Formats: sequence, structure tokens, C-alpha cells
Amino acid sequence: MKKVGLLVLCVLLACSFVFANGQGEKSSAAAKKPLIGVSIWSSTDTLGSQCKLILDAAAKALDVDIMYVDQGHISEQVTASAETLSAAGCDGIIICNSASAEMTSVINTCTENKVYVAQFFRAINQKDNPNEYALALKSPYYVGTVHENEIDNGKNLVKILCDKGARKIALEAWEAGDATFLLRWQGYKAGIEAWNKEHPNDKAVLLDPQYGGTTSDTGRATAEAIINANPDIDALIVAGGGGDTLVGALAAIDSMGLKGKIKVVSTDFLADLDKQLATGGMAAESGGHYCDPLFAFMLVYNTIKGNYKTSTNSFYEINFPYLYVSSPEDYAAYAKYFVDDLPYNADELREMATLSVEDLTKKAASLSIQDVQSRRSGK
Amino acid sequence: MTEHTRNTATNEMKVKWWELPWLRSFMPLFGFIAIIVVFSILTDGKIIRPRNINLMLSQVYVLMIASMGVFMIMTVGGIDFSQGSILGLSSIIFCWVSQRSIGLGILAAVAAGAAMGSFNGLFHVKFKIASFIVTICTMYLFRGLCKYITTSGPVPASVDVVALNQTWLKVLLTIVVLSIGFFILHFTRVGHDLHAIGAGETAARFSGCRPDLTKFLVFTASGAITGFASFINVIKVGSITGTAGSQLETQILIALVLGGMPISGGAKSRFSNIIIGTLTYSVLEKSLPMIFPVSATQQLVKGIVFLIVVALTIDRKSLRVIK
Amino acid sequence: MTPPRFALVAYMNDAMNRFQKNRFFGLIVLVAMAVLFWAFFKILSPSNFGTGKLLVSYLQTSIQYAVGGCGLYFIVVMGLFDFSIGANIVLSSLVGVLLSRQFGYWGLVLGCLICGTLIGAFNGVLYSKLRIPSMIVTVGLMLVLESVANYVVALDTSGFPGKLTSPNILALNHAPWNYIVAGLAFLSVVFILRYTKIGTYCNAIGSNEYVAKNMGIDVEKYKFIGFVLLHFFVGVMALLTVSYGKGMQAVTGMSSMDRNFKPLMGTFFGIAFKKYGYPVTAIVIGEFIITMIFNGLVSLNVPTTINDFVTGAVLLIIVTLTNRGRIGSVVK
Amino acid sequence: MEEQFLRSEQLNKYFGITHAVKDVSLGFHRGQIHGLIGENGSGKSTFCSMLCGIYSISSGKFVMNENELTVKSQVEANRSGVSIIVQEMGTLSGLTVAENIFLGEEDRFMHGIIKNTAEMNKEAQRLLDSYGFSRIKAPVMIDHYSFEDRKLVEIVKATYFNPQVVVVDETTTALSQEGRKELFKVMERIKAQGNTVIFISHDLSEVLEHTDCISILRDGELVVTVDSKDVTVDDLKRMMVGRELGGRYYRTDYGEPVSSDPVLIASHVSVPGQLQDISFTLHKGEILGVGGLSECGIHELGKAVFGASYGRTGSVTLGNGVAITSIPQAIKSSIAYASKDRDNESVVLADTIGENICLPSLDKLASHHLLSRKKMRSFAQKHATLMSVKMTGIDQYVSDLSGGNKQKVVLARWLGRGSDILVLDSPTRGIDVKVKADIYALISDLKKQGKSIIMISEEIPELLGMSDRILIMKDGRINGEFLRSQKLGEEDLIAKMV
Repeated sequence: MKKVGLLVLCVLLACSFVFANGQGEKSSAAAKKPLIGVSIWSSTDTLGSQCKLILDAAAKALDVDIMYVDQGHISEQVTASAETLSAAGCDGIIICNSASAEMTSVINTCTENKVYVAQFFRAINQKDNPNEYALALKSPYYVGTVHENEIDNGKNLVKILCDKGARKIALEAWEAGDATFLLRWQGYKAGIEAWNKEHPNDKAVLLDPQYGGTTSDTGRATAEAIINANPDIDALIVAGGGGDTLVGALAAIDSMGLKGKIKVVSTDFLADLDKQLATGGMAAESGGHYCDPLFAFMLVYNTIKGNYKTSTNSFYEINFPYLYVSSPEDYAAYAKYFVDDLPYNADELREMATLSVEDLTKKAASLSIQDVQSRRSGK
Repeated sequence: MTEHTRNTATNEMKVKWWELPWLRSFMPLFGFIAIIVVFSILTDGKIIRPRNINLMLSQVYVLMIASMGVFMIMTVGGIDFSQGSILGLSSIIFCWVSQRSIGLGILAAVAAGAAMGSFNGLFHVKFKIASFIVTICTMYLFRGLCKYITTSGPVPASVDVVALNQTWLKVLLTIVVLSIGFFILHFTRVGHDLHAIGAGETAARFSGCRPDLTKFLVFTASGAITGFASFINVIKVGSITGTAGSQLETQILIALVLGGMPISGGAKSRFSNIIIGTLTYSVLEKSLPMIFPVSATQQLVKGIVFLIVVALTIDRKSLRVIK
Repeated sequence: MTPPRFALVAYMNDAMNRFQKNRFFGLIVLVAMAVLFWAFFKILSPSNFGTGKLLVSYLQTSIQYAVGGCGLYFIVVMGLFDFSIGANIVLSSLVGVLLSRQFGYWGLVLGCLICGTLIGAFNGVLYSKLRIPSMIVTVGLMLVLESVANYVVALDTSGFPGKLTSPNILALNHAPWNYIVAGLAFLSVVFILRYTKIGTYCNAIGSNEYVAKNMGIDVEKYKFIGFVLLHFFVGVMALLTVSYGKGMQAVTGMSSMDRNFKPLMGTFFGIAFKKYGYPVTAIVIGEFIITMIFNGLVSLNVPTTINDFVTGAVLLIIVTLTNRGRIGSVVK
Repeated sequence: MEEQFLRSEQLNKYFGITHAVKDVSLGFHRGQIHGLIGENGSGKSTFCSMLCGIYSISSGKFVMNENELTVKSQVEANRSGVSIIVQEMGTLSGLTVAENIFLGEEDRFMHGIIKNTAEMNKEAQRLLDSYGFSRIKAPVMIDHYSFEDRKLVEIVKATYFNPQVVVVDETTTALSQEGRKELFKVMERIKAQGNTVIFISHDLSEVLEHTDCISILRDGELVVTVDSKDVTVDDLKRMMVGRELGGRYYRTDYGEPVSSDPVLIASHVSVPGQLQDISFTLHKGEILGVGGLSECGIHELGKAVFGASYGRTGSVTLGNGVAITSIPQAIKSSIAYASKDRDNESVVLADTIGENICLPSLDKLASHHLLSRKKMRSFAQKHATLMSVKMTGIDQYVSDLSGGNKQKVVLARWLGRGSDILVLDSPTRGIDVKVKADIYALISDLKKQGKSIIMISEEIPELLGMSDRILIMKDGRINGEFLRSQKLGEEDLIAKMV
């Protein structure tokens, strides 16, 4: 009886081992190759899987071993992931934490175990978290951070909306208290203020955020609730959440027949964005930031290689630009170079690995659809 | 009918060699050792490298301490799904109070935990609602508070808290808590009451135990213990977001079961279940990523290993009806 | 010796005793609760809550969870539980989405339902063969299924992993089709509970497993059937959920657990009102109430973060008022 | 008179060592109501349980219509035309009345997989009406009906398919007057249909009035079968008793004075639905027997004294005036209680002998709240051996022990506690002669040590043999009090019970 069941299980286990060795054979010969660990909220959702794509490409190009730990942005699991990766013998870690305070533990762990660490999508704010900031400066193993200027991003999106005539703007976020969201929120508010200063007799309002989680069905439920409660909104900002929240929100607007009436902007690129833009489902979108971890990866890689020096009184900070897409044409181009293909091919990645920090920073700043276009057309 | 139940019970009592009690009680240990061995081989020794021991154990402290509370609850035959939320909420309390004084913070956290635990206990005991249902409701209740409080951003703890994030301290605290627990469960009547109540509540009542009171206190105590664990959680994390402590309850359940804890509680539950279980769990947790670079695979293996270990080590004799 | 109770509870008590033989008593209570919550929020925010149109949209949101709740009823009534339904929702809907790329509607519908049912059978077999308590075995299976879902989504070569993109298979995400599917599901649950042995036997097993055995009921078999049914309806729920949200993402790290509890709440309603003979109605109304609370809070512009709190509280109160053990009875 | 269509041949049943039914060969005729009487434990219920496949047969067989009757479960019994209305609750909550009636028999309403519930309800209602229970509605959940109505539903369930034999086992004790009337109507109907009712009851006049013939069992043996019209209640009583008191192991002393200082006073004790205004006094060194029929409240009396009843009113106080309100306090005041329901209320089945023995004494074993394993083990070992419990060791689980040894564990724990007032409910129930003797010896021994004992028992000889004073209860009240004397006979007690 129960032996049958056991047998089934054992077979399953065997399979999974075989399967794992299928794509795990790199780790078997981990002797000389550097090993870089990625601590990410999820390597499977829309944004996460894109990050994984580009990182895997880079790892392949530079012949580096790479391993992932999903921490779901749960604080204790974020800190634990750093320990797991150090224990696994990583030479460097790139991490996307949820709250800045976690970095204290992360940086300490890495310092103790002589593992280099860089943040992506996140930065420690000097004002809000002075201690963490100081620690980051002090630690020779904290390489640096790659992040977007979330506040500007927020401002821009609001500006786009207001220009398109939106005056009552609802806000749907994913998880309460998430560091990135809080920054973007500041941005939105700043944007509104700016607009109201310029147009005192034509003010715009921003509603308090509601939280739709990171799945599309909760995203839709929340969006519907928002619209039901405020039938008169003419714009909705979906702050992020990996893309699925946005998918849900659009579904809601769709099924309520408000497509085009409610302008939607967001900061996660949708797979079918072109359609949405064409049909007026989306007003504008910022994103393309899935290359952000790539630069964090490069920082850590070069530091391991010894090309970059880390010091006890500074760290590298790379600002990563958002790409803005507000028309199907834009998106067509974006899709060509960012969806169907990766913005950097193997050679470019290898070449990128040889750049100095300054050039790398420039490289990051210069990333844009046109930039890729030129590179491709150059060849 | 009673006659029937007894017959069926005795029919199940065919003693096979692997059903021998002394062997049974060691099964989880064997499981643990087996896992250690297998994974040391698979990770070519990474996990037993002295440098790593510290890292391997980094996650275990909170889990182990919190598990002790749930261990008591499960011994009396209950179950608690609100642990994660309790941890989250009392962590927040700690963060707030720690701004004033860390000592007070700890007390506050423990008090908060106790309050939440007693809330569970009250509904379970007074209104005779299955602990399973009560704690799922309170899981939502407390989690809701957590999220609400952290709406405008994570709750930071006082800056000196993170300085306490020392391994020796965590180890010390864990040992202290565990030994207190061990002491109480083994050298006072509490342990015996818990076993008796879990094994046969009515009979225990007729032997002078106070099942209702005891259960209530157990829930309260478990809450308080988790409240204390929140202190260790915070010194590790530094600030608390709405998701703090999520899934702790499931981790505890998995850990205890891996440790050989009979889900139906009773006399066969041993203190060692806590230690072996939590250790096994964190070894799994830590070593799988070393072998499998992809998180999905890690989890697949985790799930199957869990099922195999349980299927091999679980004591079916103690459960007449398998629910 | 009798445990002290709130006056309200005591009141509910004799109220029940008085009407208990009235077959519509339970229904009355349910509707009364719904109206109560509706009135509460309506008063607080008259303009933007609870108009007919909005109520419909609340219902639309709630039905998917209600379907899952109905499925869960089969298991919970027998005293078992299943943690893997969230994982099953993810996996089944991904399979459905994948197949829908080739076979359109057929792929989607059959994909979800068949996959769901197969998983149910798998759970059932493991449960009965390994003889591990359902609560434990399904936690393990939850881990397994979650990760399998990730492999499935990896097979999705189109640019839109796990998304329903082509607009011609989205009919299920709005009226009337979602209502039709859900309605069919409800009807079939009612049918199974009323017009087949299964319903009777599930209740019998839940009431007293030994008596049931003695009455010649093959307990093992019906537990297995229970699992299969549960996951069949979870398949339906997956179908509705993925259509509703136009997509599904594979997850890791037990995140699918969250999906277990929304349906479970409905099931609690069902169990609580079991003795009045129409659990399904109770489940549907229960889920509706929960959704209504959620929307009510938003309409009051309360951050939805408090939602979990309110839901938990309401649920606890309702459970407290409806199902309590007798004095001296042993409750685990 | 036509031949016996159902008979048992040399039927035997053993529970462990207990020989519950001894070579019973008994025949039943069609179209009769056949009474079956005897004291508690005389084997009548066991006999019927074997007939209905609830217990397995140790040796011998039942023959029905000239071919052997081999049934493993109640359903099979029903299929072969034998059904039983049991003492304890046989209906399942969470099901409708109709579902309860046809549980296990749904097939007759199945069309393919579809169960025609409407038809089922209609059929059920038809049956209920035909029995005259129209106030019970078939589609309603059984939970909504009182214990009594559920009993009636059970009657319908047991008889609607007009089985050839219906066993009515002590059902009347659970029913009110109207309920009984209904039941007797049903029995008459079955008889009229040419089928047979086996009617077990303690209410002799009731039996006499409603049966055609009566078989009397005593100590598992068939005494005689008589025609009801030829006998009187007194005859029956005589035939039920007429056994030499098993003097070989009871007390032999008579007329020894019992000290008059009270150790326990119960005054106006009532428990809703169980006890009504019970008052008595227990003296030092006294064995107070409490007797009556199973349902008459004697068992609740023990719980009430031990502070275990829910909703008890009135007072139970020690000689020194301390009032007993809760179990722990009762134990502190050195009261001990051994329940009739040994497995659920006396021993913690799923725990070890050692733990079981130490449990009530933990506070005594602890020195400033600290327990030492060694001390506990030696304590348990000591008392287990004192009671000569047959065991592999004190770590053995109680669930593996025989009834007698379980009882010894129970006594060991209380003697270990050093209790002065022992409430022993059916101390020798389901226990073999050997251990029985030990327990009686122990009881008299305790008496000599000046301990006071309340011995609740359904076995009259035991009461007569052991008690200094006997209280007989009926319907929750004390219905008679007897002092110890040789002249006292079973019939005197039975007269007060029924």
C-alpha cells in the first residue's frame, strides 16, 4: 500500500535530480569559475523572468556561474537569502531588498564572509536611513547600487497624464510599505504639486493608494473596487508590482467598458503593450528597467575580477534610466530590441565587462531604444 | 460503537520491526542524519564546512523558538496558523517601543504576543471552536493590523538594535528559551498535563488536569514565546514590513512534522521534535540552493524530500482516524 | 460550570432554538447579515457604494472564490483539509493558458478542468496510500505543484508567459459567461450534495466515521472522491480566476498559500450553516459579503490594507455565533 | 404452534477471559414478541449484538430458516432480515431524516448516479406517516429533532423494510410515555405482519404486558422460556435472581457497626436531566452501595460527588465542611473516582502506565513544584506492583492492557494518591473472576483501613455482597435504602429499581 506511494515519490525525486543536473551541470564544475548569487523577489513573474533572461545571458557570455534565491520581499527571507548565498560559496551577490533596514544584516553577512554585494532596483536613502548608508560606505564589500530615479519617474508619469487631460488620478500599488513604491508615490505627489502650481485654476488630485497585490486577479478586484468607489476618476496609475497587477487593472477597465475613458500609466512593461497603446488601454508606460540588474551584475563581476576597487568610504552608484513608451510605434521599436531580442548581445556584454566604472555608468545612462537601434544598425 | 472502535484500533496494532517504539522515536533523527549526509555529498561538503555552520543556522533561531510554542499547542491536540502574523505584529510593537528602550521593547513584544495568543485561546476554549478555524481567522486579523500599520512605510527599530545582531547572542537566547521550556515541560507537572490532555482530554480531566485552563494558557504562552522570537527577528531585519513573518506557521508545521511530531499530539510528542525538526528544515532550506541553481527545482526537491521523510518517519499507530 | 457567553450569543442561541425547525431560518440569517453589512456601508458612503450596478460587480468578483469554497466543502466537511488548492489553481490555469494557444476555448476549459481533476486524484492517492494526515501531505504537495507550475510556464514560448492574450478567449472574464460557468458549478455542487450518494456519505463520514463504516460505507473511497471533486471545482475556479485576471503567474516559496484562504472563508460559512441544509447558498452569500466588505472599505477610502483585519474579525464573529461545541465536548 | 424459524445453537461469547454468553440455544417463533430479560451483564445484549453482527460469535451459530446466519456488519444483518434498535444514538447529525433512514440503502432511489431525493423524501415521509410520526418531516436535518424524535427515526430506520426479526434493546429507557406507546404500536404491527420482535427491557411489567413469551438469562446462561400469560412479575424476578450469592469472594462479615462520623455529605444534589434532589451521607469506613438500572442516574451520581458534573446544583461537602466544586479540588480533598467508562474517563488510553499512575499525584510528587523522573518512576513502579498489574513495564501504553489490568492501573493511581473517599463506578465491569476477587478483597481491605467507599454498581449480588448500606435509585431519585443483612435479597432491590 504505502510502499507504492513511496515508490512514486522516490521516482519523482530521482527525476527531479536528473532534471536538475540537466541545467545544474554548471555548478558541478564550480571550481574556478566565479559564482554570483542573485537574491530576487521572484525569478518567475513578468519582470523577474526578464531580469533572469538578461542575467543568464550575461553569465553565459562571461562564463560565470549564477544562482537564484527567491525571497518574495519578505524581510526575514531577504536577509536569509544573503546568508544562503554566502553559504553556497558565492563570490558576489546582487540583491533586490524590500526595505533598506534589511541591508544592515545583508552587508554584515557579506562582510563577515568576504562576499561582494550590490543592490539593484534599490538604493539606500541617505536621509531616511543614515545608519545603513554609513555602513554601506564603510563596508569594503558593499560594491554599490544600481537604481532608477523613482521620483522623477513618478513626476514624469503624472505630467504625461495631466498633459493628456487627466484631473482625478487614482493610484493602485502592490504591497504596502514597499521601498520602491514609497519613492514613486513621492514622485506622483510631487508631480501633482508641480502641475497645480502651474495651473492654479485647473487643479489635479491624486487619490490615496489602494493595494492590489502582485497577482492579476487581485489586481483586477482592487482596480474594480477603486473605480466603483470613485466613478469619476479619469486616470489610474498602476505603480508596479511586476506587471501582473497592471494586467488585472486593464482587465477591470476593459470589462467595465471604460477603456480609453480612464487613462492608465504604469512602470512595468506589458507584453502586449502595443495593442494596449493602440486601443487606448494604456496612456503611457515607463519601464525597460529589467537591464538594471545587469549593471549590478557587472559591478560585482568586475570587483571580483579585481578591475574595480572597493573602498571603506564610498560605493559606486549607477543611475538607470527609464524608457518611456507612449505610442505603438515606440513600442514596436522597444519590442524589437527589448522583447524579441536582448538589448545587449554576447559581444557587447563581454565588451561591457571591460569598461571602467565611469564608462559603465555612462553606458547605463545612455541605454535607450535609439541607443540599441544605432548599435544594431551599426552592424 | 465503542466496541468497534476498540476492535479497529487493535487490528492496526500489528507490530512490525520498524514499528518498534524505541526505533520509532529515533526515526526523525535518522532522517536528519540521512539528509545531512546526502546533502554534504551533493554539495561536496559545503554545508558542513565550519565557516558555514554559522550561516546554515542563521535562520534557525526564530523558527526554533517559535516552534516551541506551537509544539505545546500541538501536544494538546490543537494547531496554530496565526504564528506568522503574531510574529509580524509583535515585531512591530517591539520596533515602536525599542525607540524608547530595548528592554521595554522586549517586554512589550512578549506582552503583545501573549495578548494575541490568549485571544486565540479564548475563542478556542470558551466558544469551543476548533483551533484550526480560530487561528486561520486570527491569522487574517493580525496580518491585517500588520499591513495597516505599515501602510505608510516599514516600521524601523531603534538604531542600536541591529548592533545586537550577534550570533553568540542569538544562540544564547535560543538556548536559554529552549532550556527554560525543556525545564518546565520535564520537571514540572505542565509537561505531563499537556501529554495527558493531548492523549485523552476527558480522562485527563477526570485525573485532575484542567484541560480548558491549560489550553488557554498554552495558547497564551505560545503567543508570548513568539513575541520573544520577534525580538530576534527584528535585530536581524532592522525594520518591519507588512509581510514580516509570513508563512512562519507553515514553516513551523513542516519543521515539527519533519522532527517526528505526531500531528494529533499526545504522549508521543517529544521535545527533541522541535530541535531535530527545525534543524532538518533549515538544512534543507539552505543546502538546496547550493545544488539546484533554479528556485523552482529547489522547491520541487524540498517538497518531495518532505513527503518521503514524513512517509517514512510518521507514526501511524497513534492516529486511529487519519484526518 | 457553563462557559459565560456574550449576551448576543445567548440571544442568537434561543433564537435558533425557536426557529430551528423553520427550514428558511438559516437563509433568513444569511440574507439578514448581507443586508446588515450593505446597510452599514451604504449609510457611511451612500453615493459610491452598493447601488444595484455595483452589487452586480461585487458578485462578479466573489463567484470565483465561491466556486472554490464549494469544492473545499467536500473535504472540510469530512474533517480533512487541503493546502494545495492554491498551487493547483496556479498550475491548472497555466496548463489551460498554454493549451488555449493551440485549441482556444477548448484548450483553456478542458486544460483547467482536467488538470485540476488529475491533481485531485493524485492528492487522493497519496493521501490514502501513504496514510499521512491530509494537512501534512497537502503541504508537501503544495510545494511540489507550485514548482511544477514554474516548469509549465517555462514551456510557454510566446512573449506573454501565462497571459491570456488573444481577446477571443476572454469571454469568461465578464458577464454572462462567468456567471454561466459559476452557476453551472454551483448547480452541480447542489446536485452532488442532494442527488447523489456522495453528499450524504461525505456528511455521514464527517458526522461519525465509525458509524458510517458500520453502515457499510467505503470511507476510503469516498475520501478519495472528495479530493477529486474538490480539485475539479478548484479547476473551475482556476478557469474563472485566470479569465478574470487575464493571466496567471507561476510563483515559488509557498506564495500560493494565500489563494487557499479566500475560498476557505466561504467554506466556513457553508459549514456554519450546514445544519440548515443549503451550504452552497451559504458559501455564495458568504463570499459575497466578504467582497462587499472589501469594496465598502475602498469606498470609504480606507486603505485596503485593513481589509484582512476586517475579514478576519467578521469571519471569527460569524463562526462564533453559528458553530460551537456542546458543553463538555472535546474540541481540538 | 409452528416451528422455530430462528434459533441459536450452543452460542458462546468470550470477552478476553469473561464468558459473557454460555451455550445459549434459544428459538424464536414467527409473529411473536419475544421478551428477553435478565440483570445487567446477564448476556442478553451481547446475545443480540451477535445476532446483528455487531459482535463476532466465539462459538456456536445462529440458524435462520434452516440455513446458518453469518453476518459481519449491521448492513449485512439488515439485508438478511435482522435489524436492531440500539441503546446509544444511532442517527448521524448533518444528514436529513430521510438520508438517515435510508443510509446505506440509497440504491433503491438511484437512477444511474442520480439519487431521486424527492422520491426518497416522499418515501421517508410516507413511512413516517404510516408509523404515525407525521410531526417528523423527512427533508429536515436530523439535528433539529430531540433525542426522543431521533430515536423514533431510528425505529423507522430499523423496521421499515419489514425485517423478519427486530431487536429492541433497552430502547424504552430512553423514551417518554408517548414515545413508548409509539414503540409498542410499532412492535404490534411487526407482529401482525408475521414477523418477530425480540424485546429487551428492565421494566418487567412492561415486558409482561407486551410479550407473548419471555426468555430469562442469568450470568450468560438461558434459565427458561415461559409464556407471558402464565407468569407474574414476581415469578420473573424470582427466576432472574435465584442464584447463590458468589459468597466465595464477597465480604462475609455481617452486623459489624459502622462508625457514625460523616466524611461526605451530599444534600439536594441535582443535575439537569440526570439527578433530582439527591441527599445522602457517607460515613468513615463505610461501603455505600448505589444500585439501579443503567439509565437511572447512578453513574451521574458518582460524577456529581467528584465535582465533574456540568450544571450541578445542591452541595457536596466533606465531613469538615469543605465544599466540593471541581475535580482538582475533589482530588485535593482526597476523593478518588473510577468511572464506568474506563477507556474514556478513567485511564488516558494513549499514554503510558507510569504517566497514568502519577497523573493525579503530581502535586504530591513535586517538591517545590519540581518533579524528578526517578521519583515518579519508582512511585509508579511501586504502586503498579502493589496492584500486581500485568505489564511489560511501566512504559507500556495502557491501550494494550486488558480491562482488568486497566482497572488495576486506575486503582493503583488512586491508592498512590492515598485518597480516603473512593467513588468506584462499576469497579468490576467486564472484568474476569480472578481480578474481580482481587478487587473485592482490596475494597474490604480499604474499609478496614478506615477508608470510605461509594460503590456504584449495576450488579445486584455485588451490592448485596459488599455494601454496608445500599441506595437504590430510579429515574434520577433515591428510591430506597437498605442496611446490610443476610436477610436482604435481590428481589427486594429489584423491586425498588423497576
